[in-house]
Amino acid sequence: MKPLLEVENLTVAIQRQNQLLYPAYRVQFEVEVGEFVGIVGESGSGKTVTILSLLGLENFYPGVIGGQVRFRFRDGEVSILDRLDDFVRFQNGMPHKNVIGWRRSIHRISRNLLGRKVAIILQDSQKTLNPFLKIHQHLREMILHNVETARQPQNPPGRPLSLMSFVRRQQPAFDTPVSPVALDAVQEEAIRLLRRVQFREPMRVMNAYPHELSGGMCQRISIALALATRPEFLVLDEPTTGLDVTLQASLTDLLFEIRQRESMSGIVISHDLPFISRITDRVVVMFSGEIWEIGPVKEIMHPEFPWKHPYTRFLLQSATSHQGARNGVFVPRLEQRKRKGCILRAECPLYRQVKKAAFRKKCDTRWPEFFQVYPRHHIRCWAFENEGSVK
Amino acid sequence: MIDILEVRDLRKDFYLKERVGWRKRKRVIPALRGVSFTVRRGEILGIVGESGCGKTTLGKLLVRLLEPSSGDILLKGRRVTAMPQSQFRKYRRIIQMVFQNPYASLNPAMNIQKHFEEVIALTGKVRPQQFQSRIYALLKQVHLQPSVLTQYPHQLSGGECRRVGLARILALEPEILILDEPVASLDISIKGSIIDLLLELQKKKNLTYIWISHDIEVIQRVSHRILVMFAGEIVEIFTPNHESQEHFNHPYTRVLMEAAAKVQRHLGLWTPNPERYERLFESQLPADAPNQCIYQPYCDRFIHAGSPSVCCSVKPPLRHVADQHYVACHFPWNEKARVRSYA
Amino acid sequence: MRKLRRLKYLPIGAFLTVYFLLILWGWLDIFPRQWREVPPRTIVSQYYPPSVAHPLGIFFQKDLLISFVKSAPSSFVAGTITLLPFLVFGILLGVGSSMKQGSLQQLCHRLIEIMNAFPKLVVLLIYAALFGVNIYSLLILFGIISAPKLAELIRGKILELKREDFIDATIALGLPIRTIVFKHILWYHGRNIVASQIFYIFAMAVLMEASLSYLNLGIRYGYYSWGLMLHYATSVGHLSFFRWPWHPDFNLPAVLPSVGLIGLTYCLMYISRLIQEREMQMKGIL
Amino acid sequence: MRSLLKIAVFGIQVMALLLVITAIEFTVFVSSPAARQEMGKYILKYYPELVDGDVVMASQEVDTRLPLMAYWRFYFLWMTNILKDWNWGYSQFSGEPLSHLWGYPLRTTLLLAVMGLLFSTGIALFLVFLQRNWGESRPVRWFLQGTRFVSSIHYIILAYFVYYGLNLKNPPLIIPVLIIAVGNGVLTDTLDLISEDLKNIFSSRYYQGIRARGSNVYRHLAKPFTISLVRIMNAKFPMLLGGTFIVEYIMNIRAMGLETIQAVLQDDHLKLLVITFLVTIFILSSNFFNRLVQQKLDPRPVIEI
Repeated sequence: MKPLLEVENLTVAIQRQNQLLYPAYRVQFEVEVGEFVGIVGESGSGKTVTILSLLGLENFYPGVIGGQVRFRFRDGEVSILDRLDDFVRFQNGMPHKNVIGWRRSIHRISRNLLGRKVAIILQDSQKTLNPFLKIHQHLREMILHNVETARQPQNPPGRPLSLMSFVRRQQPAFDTPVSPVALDAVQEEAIRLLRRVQFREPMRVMNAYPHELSGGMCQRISIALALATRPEFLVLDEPTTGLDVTLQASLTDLLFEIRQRESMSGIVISHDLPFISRITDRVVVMFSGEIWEIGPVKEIMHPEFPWKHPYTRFLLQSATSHQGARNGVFVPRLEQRKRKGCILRAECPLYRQVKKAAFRKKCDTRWPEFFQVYPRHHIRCWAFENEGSVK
Repeated sequence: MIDILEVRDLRKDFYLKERVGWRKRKRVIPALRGVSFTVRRGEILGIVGESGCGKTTLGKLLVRLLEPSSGDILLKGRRVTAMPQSQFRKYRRIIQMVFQNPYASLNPAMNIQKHFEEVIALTGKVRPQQFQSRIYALLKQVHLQPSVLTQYPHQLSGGECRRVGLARILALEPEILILDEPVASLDISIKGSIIDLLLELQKKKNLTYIWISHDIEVIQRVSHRILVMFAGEIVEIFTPNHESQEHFNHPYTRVLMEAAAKVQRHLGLWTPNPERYERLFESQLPADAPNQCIYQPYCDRFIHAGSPSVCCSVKPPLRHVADQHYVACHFPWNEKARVRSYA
Repeated sequence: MRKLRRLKYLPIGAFLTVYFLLILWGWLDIFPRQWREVPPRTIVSQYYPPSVAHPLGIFFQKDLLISFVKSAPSSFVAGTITLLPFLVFGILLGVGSSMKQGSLQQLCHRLIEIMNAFPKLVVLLIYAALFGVNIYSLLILFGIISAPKLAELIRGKILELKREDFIDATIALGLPIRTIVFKHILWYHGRNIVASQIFYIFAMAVLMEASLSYLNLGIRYGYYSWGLMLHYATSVGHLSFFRWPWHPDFNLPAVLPSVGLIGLTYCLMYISRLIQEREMQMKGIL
Repeated sequence: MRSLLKIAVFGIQVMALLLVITAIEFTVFVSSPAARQEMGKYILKYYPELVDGDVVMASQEVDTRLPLMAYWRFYFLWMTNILKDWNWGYSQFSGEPLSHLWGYPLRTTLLLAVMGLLFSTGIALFLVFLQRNWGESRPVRWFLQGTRFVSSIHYIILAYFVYYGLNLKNPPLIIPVLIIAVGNGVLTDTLDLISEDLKNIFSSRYYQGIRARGSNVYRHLAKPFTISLVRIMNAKFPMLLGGTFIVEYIMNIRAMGLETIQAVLQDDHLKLLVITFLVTIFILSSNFFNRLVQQKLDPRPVIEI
């Protein structure tokens, strides 16, 4: 069976004072059907940028400058970045992007996906709900989205640009007159959704503005909004960051339960390793915009598992015992990709231990490749070149 | 040990301006509802609680960034709440605050050198010729290279910014430091070293720390006494004991510690218990509850003890149950403590 | 490419240089005698096209070039007079209205609101009607009543920075309030705002002086102003802009001051916007 | 019944506010010696019963410096006359009744100012739309630069060029409206303010949330955008009102502007007073409208420390 999401060579750049920095560089991974993939990394490692920019939600220049992203849903395939080459051209190694055209193009594609087939739960939900609308207005809109997507045929995503496109791309407003029966159905559905995320008194919540609710309640409401359209793909962007411990516990419970009951695939972005280890099947480890290790969660998160990238080892140590600092510090940074060799070698404990000249030379001169150390477990490090035979 | 800081019945209210139709309404939001405690010289007092329980407000009140609605703060036995700001500036040397975001606590348009010069000139003890040597001495204390001096805050990493902020405060030679989530916004890789540095400084200079955090694991490891807050009130003060888990008695402290252990300890293990925490988030807090236990609407123990009417009619005082152990509950979990509280 | 980028600012620089040369010329008051000598017995409102003796012609018994050159310093003086009350009142009101809750803060805030609400020209007209016409006092009043714009910007900046931790940190360190406000906030974060507002108000003052002169409210004997020139140019019917410049009926008396006013104000506004954009860029980086 | 009572209370409040403001304005007027003299003449001419008998009639000339009480009595009489039979007094210069200011002049000025406001907002919205959707193409950029240049021209010059250049005898009202909407940097200012507000909205977290949920952006941003639009329009209104005065004078439109400047030149202080009142009323009502919109649309509370 083919994977549901395929990301190939996704490169995201940001321009700062005439130099290019790469929050994500040639990121490549895939998500199988029914699988949750966790992306771990410290802040500044490019995990959020990767996901948001492939759905057209980033707001910096130049943003995505290369790559391929393909979703395979039940009723068809959607390629997101296939028209990217029309908008990006390279001149003396610097990309020039027609941002306005690109924005228009990707919005047209992502509008049919976001909130319908792909649901995103952003961090700090209290601020991502519209402060001018009540909760029931939010819910109603998402529920009617569901009805629309069921009724209407999809726009073909790669439609050519036209001057009048802004007239045609108007969606029917979500408060187009609905018959009283249907309205009742909407309300019932809203109540069902709120009960689904364990609200005891849904009616009280429905008539509140977001600022009248606490952070935990808003987080659960945004989960309800995400579930309203029955998405096939769920993105969780740091769902537990900045919440209290009791809230984290309850939220982990909820997500765990949803994960078990609904048939969804998804991505979970977090720097909270215990949380990731509970909710995902596979883990991607990112550092300074690069993927260093991909593997099943049981292998990566197991402290005794022998094949482990040095950075992953460091991350695990510092997450569980605060001892990581003494073994050498990996400082998160944005890279320009101009140096030769592995960018981690200055901090890498393996590099420092091994004095063999051949091994060091490879690290100094050549960019490390992925090596398979176990079935479906890849590590980007020269130290695992020979362990690759284990299969 | 001597009490260096004493807080007596401190209260702080915020006001929320709302509009209902045509009328404007002012709603009182109590952030602190009468808090009293003492801090001894040279100890680390940890303050834990959830967001919105008034930890940060308490910290800001102690350095008088906010003015209390009522109550007193006694710094070295002297009342500082009544005096005007201009007079209090002398006392600011003694009590200093470290803010949560390391970047936001430095002026982004000033380089590090200027930050230091300004503070050293403020002390008035150092002649301008000796500024540079003083700055180098300060940087050495926090293990930083002098090369940071020419840089701007946005060019530094989070850990470096935090160290610069600490060195800047140390120039004033304070006696009490209020640490408002000092490691919460740092990456996990730097956290450990900053905690080490803070502990090292505390030992070397015999500083007093008031360590505000929601990271219970760190607080338990670091502090001598822990003060648990809920909705602007102190519910328990206890000494952490690493051998046994049964040294805290308030039902809320139990919930907090359990959740912390559950969330943070193990990788991979999880037993869902969705009904457990629901009560905490559904109910609305009463705006002012003078004759009621503030935790009663959420309390397990209340149901467990057969819904006694005392909880709804009498506010539990902060009782001394053991050495350095105070609980504000009518029915604490530990039977022995309960017997003592009634004796 | 870099050369081209530099050339972008060339017209602005050139115009400002010409303007300052004109000011110098006007102040030194060096004109050939034949320019000053207007033939007697001319009809007052008659426009005489350029001739050898008078390079731009005669209008209202004055050499057009002389009145054009002498108007430059008066516009400069108008800008300078407005600047001082504007800065003083703007900064005081801005700092006062962003202080802690209190009667002074309330007073400053109300004052800003009230001053913002009234049309500036109407206030100036009424002042002129009540207390007599004097262009200097009118311009000083103009500086005062346009101060709320600066005050609001400063207020916004202070309120925005007040929420930042570094201001709290400086207060907690024990720095005096005046150092925090004037050094940390106004000097390090507000200087671009003040600079751009200085250029803006300069342009506005030049325009206001021209408008008042145009409405016949700045007029005194021997006073030169581009607005006044424009006012006189209205009185001649047969002149028109829509002729070739060498035609005797070309309306040079109206075109000259217009070019001066448009060019000067556009240059000043452009510089003001440039500073604002730099501020935005700085914000993006920091 | 209760709502009626509320409306009545509100009406009384507005009247009281107006009375206070007009009293302050009257005091300002009376504080000027020239105005006192002129107004004294007026009072002696039209309301001789207000002045006590002991006013000295020195020679043929009337001593017009009346005691302050007489002015205050005049003020209250004048106010009651307005409320009773809509008598706003008479022009000191020509003796015509001032209530005619409420007719054509006021209508024209208001029309000019409000239409100018709407036009400038409309054009600015169109330009923002252009900038956001086709801002990369060169002709659009040039067009925007050109608009900026035209907009930086002051009212006097723009109106002068249009009026005398096109040689219009009776210009249709659309031309002054356009001049008011564009000139003196009004258009550029509105454009900048709108695009700044839009930038704030687009960089906010809730906009990101709306996009992430794939919602209808137009629907969601209607409220915040209306709020900022009304705020901008309210802030620009005084400037436009001042602009109409100049444009009317230049284009010779018989409205408030021309009346005002004539009154200034003719020392017609009562007329000036009436005009000041009218301007005050409009600005108050525009502010009131602004506040109403803010109250109705913005549910967010304000925290006060």
